[in-house]
Amino acid sequence: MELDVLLRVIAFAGAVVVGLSALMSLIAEWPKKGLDDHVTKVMLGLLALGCVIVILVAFGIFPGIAVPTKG
Amino acid sequence: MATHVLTVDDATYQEVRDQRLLGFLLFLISDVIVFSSFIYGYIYLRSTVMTWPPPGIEPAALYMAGVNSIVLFGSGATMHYAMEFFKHGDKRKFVGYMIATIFLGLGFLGGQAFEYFNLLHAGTTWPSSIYGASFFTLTGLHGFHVFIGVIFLITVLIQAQRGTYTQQRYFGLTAGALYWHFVDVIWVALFSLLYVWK
Amino acid sequence: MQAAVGTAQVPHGHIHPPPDTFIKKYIFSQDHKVIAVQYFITSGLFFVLAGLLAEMMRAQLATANNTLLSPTTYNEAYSVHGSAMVWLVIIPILTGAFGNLVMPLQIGARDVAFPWLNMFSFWLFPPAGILLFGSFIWGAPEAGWTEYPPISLQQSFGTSMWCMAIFLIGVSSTITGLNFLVTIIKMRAPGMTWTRMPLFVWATAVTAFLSFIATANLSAALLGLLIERTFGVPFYDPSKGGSPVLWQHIFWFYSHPAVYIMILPAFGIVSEVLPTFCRRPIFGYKAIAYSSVAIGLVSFAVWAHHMFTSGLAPWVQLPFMILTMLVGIPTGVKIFSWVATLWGGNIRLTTPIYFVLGFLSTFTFGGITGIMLASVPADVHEHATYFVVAHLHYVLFGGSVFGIFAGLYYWWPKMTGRMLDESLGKLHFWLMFVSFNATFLPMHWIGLEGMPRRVSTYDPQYQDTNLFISISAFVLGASMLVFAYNAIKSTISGREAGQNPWGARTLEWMIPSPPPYYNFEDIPVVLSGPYDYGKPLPYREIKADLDYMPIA
Amino acid sequence: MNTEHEEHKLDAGFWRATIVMGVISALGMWGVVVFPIERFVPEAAGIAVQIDWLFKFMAFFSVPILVYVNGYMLYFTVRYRNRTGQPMDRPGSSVHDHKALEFWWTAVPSALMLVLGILSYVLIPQYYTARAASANSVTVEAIGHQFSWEFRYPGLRDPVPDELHLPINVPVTVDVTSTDVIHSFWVPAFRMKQDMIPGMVVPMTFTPTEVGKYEIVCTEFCGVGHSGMRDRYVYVQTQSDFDAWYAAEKTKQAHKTTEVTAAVLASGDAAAGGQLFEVRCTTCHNAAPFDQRKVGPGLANLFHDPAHPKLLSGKAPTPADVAEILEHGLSGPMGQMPNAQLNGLSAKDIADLVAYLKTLK
Repeated sequence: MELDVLLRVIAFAGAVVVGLSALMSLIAEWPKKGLDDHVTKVMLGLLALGCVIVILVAFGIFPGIAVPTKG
Repeated sequence: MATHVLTVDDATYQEVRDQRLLGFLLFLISDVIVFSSFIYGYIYLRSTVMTWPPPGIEPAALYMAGVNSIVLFGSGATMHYAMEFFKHGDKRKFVGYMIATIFLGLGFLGGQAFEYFNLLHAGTTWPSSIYGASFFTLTGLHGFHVFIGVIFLITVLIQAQRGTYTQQRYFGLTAGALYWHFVDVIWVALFSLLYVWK
Repeated sequence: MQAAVGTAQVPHGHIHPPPDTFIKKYIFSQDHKVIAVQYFITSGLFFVLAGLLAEMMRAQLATANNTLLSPTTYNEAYSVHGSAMVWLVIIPILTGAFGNLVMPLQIGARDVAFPWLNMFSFWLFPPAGILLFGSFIWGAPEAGWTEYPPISLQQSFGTSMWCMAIFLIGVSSTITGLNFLVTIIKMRAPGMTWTRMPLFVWATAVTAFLSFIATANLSAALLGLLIERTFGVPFYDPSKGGSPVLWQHIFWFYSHPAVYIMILPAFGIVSEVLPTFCRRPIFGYKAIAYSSVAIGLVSFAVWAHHMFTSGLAPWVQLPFMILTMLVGIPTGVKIFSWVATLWGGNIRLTTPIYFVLGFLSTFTFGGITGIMLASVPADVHEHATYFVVAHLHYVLFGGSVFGIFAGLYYWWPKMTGRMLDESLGKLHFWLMFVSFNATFLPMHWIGLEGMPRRVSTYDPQYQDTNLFISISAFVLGASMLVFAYNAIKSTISGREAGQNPWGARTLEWMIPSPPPYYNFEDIPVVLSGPYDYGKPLPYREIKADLDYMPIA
Repeated sequence: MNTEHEEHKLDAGFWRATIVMGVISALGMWGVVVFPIERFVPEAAGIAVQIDWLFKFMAFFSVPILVYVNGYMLYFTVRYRNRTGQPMDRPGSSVHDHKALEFWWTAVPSALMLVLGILSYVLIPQYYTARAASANSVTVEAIGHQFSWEFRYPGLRDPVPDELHLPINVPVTVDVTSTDVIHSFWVPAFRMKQDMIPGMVVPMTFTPTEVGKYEIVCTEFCGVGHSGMRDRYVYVQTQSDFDAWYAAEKTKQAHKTTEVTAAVLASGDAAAGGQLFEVRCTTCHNAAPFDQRKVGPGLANLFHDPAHPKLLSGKAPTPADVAEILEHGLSGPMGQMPNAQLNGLSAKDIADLVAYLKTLK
């Protein structure tokens, strides 16, 4: 169980870092006009969303199919 | 005159690059379709039973996967930075972030291998049940894409070191980046559907 | 202007000089025209094989309790016949062959966007055929071209080969679709706006979209079936908790759009042939173009009308029924517009237009029986009977194959530089048209009377009708020999076609036949739509810029 | 190049052709109305009449479409063909649009489709969702096998192979399912068809209206014997004939004696049953909810689970029902349950097992 607590902390910390950097890159990317830039924006947005989901999981707001981690 | 030729060539390059970019995006879309039909299958099968996972089936560990997801998402971020640094001509940082991306990708694969090991150890195999079927098929398909992506990035990195790409002409790099982002984003969906959805 | 126009159209793919070696030129060619011919030849071969299978089936069905073929052989015959006709004949000919031959010429491009991919996707196609027909060695699939589990899980290794074969085809047509889409979006000649495109290009564009979206999905379904057959992973097997209906959903989500992949290019061909031989603008250009798009979009939301007896809840059946009927409307609009195009024309009764008229007549009938099948309660009676067999042959043979022949007689001179024999062509048409209807019209009735499909023996009360059908089917098969003879005759001693034998106005007729390697010496500028007969040609020639620099 | 257009009007010839086609389609439509389908395929159920009516409705409106499309096609082709001696490249009419015309030939078919859609939809629930509810109504389970049918009647312990007996003018619900692959249960005379999908039970409701013998046909490919799955019949009988047949079946099956009497059953020991279950039953059954099948269904909560399909009687299973199945075996939609000899179960064992099953929640 302690292992799971540790994992949740790591997940949360990582998610904050990655999520913020994704958001900042998104803001930096915003004015660009190329087709690939537009796609990149979408991708970064979804990346940030992914991080939000992980944070919610780490806080147990999304309980998920939580089974104790082995190994 | 020379300048004229040059502009024509840049236009030529632009023309071809646009075609390839569009082609590549269409390819990604068709890949999304492949994933979505497997996801549809997963949701369909899941809707036919009352309890998920079926009793006696050991599901994958959530928090482990959460950490692993962050590893992959992180690689997405580093990939983006690598791109940015390349565009601004900072070769050294570019290489650094590329390598970081590649290792994070490998890390994710390692995490998945560990997870598979645990599951198989617990008796949750591919043919064991509809849970095993959907879980291993979807994550396996994605893992395969990550693996391809890693190879893709390594190739692109070598190419870059060989100086194939100039600051104006780096379609291979763009493709690599887009593919990697695509792999990330697919995982957002898979993580939510396979682990978080209760 | 110069630079802008000159660089707007890059001869990408023909940047390299014409191939020198025989291999490069005729085997692993990247030239869309050569690839088209390769498709014609390969699919033609498979057409003959699949046709022979059909004749075998009709021989077996000539009498009620015939023992000519064992039930197993018969089941293998119709399964491979169906799969081959759909995936190895109609789809490759209409997209791979006609698409490659005509579309780049009609948009004034020097080749498709990705010539190498084009070659690659062709070379996925012969192995697929070999796998499919080779499966007879291990026992071919027996459960029809739909291969519903669980029965398809019980069958021998041949079914796995079927999966691989169709998977290859799937990849191939996904690539082709992607390639064509990029070509049409990015490589149209300057001035060729969307509403100035020939209608065949419109049809090809929609088809390409369908094939690269839907086919990816088919690949997934097949992968699932293959995995389940090989590793026993439960997706479709109810005894392991899987769901057979899941396969039906995923399969038909591809296979219904596939039906339009098989008919839209034929629509395109009809829309090209009619104005040429009526010497007048096609009636309702926009209606025809946009109805193709409408059909393409709706086709993704109608798949479950193949599953009205699979136990779907009525509230699920309703939308699928309504949308299916909706497809009839854009299709009807097309048919009416084509008939209206005949009005007030100066109609030259050549072979291509014979086949187009045949197409209109038979396809209208097939469309109407289609609506009858769309109505759920009626379908509950008609589903999986000979009524369905009749309907699908009216749209796929009476529609697609008649369209294919119209296109062949129309573009043969462009492809080979020689004319086909007109009187032989008309003989071919009459033989084919009469025997076609004699073969498939009676099937509607025996279906309604109670004869199920996919049976090798049947109730003796249908004996006489079936004998009549079989005889007509043999005549139908024989009618193809006329075309074969005509084709050979033309290649040996056909009259020189010249640049524009029909006096058509689309771009492919503005260049020599067969077209030179670079297609267009100069990339033309398009000033208006292609069908305004009686007005001067809407093209202005300008020099293209061939400068090139290697691309990262 | 010759450029002067030849413009055309809708002249007398056109209208003459139109009227001729009108007459032809009127004849055709009349033919559709009077065509006696039932003379070729009997209409032996209420729903059949309605479905035939719907079919005729569609055929009725198809006739004019076919006649006018083909008719105009031929008329225009002959009328405007390039006659010998006329210049080949003389352009025809330059008309390329006609908004009103296009509107109408889009609107009218759409309206037709809408009507057809509604007419079709109102029919579906009558045969599909509605179960036969009236007092004397009959419920039958139709089970497909490679390559035979099997019909289970309430109160009959053993299935009736390849013969479906139905009383006339009584609403019938047939629950179709399969034990191996997909079959399709089709009675052309009833215009009723339903795929038999393993692991799925789908109801089909209709009312036979004509005494007679009607063929049952399998219309979904089910293997090498598929073509042979015909020549099996539905027998629609008068109520008295049906009752007679039913009674005869019951006596035919009655020779089986029941050892598990109520007394024995009452003496069951749940603990002993639990051990026995582990040994004898768990190869095929989970002690889990119904849908958690191994070979047979999960057996937890057997007596209270609404999701559990009703057994022989169409009523919730009683301990006696279950004991009977354990003793004499069962072949039902879920597969074959061996009888007591094959399982080597004594009457006591059965009583214990039932007692144990009762404890499962």
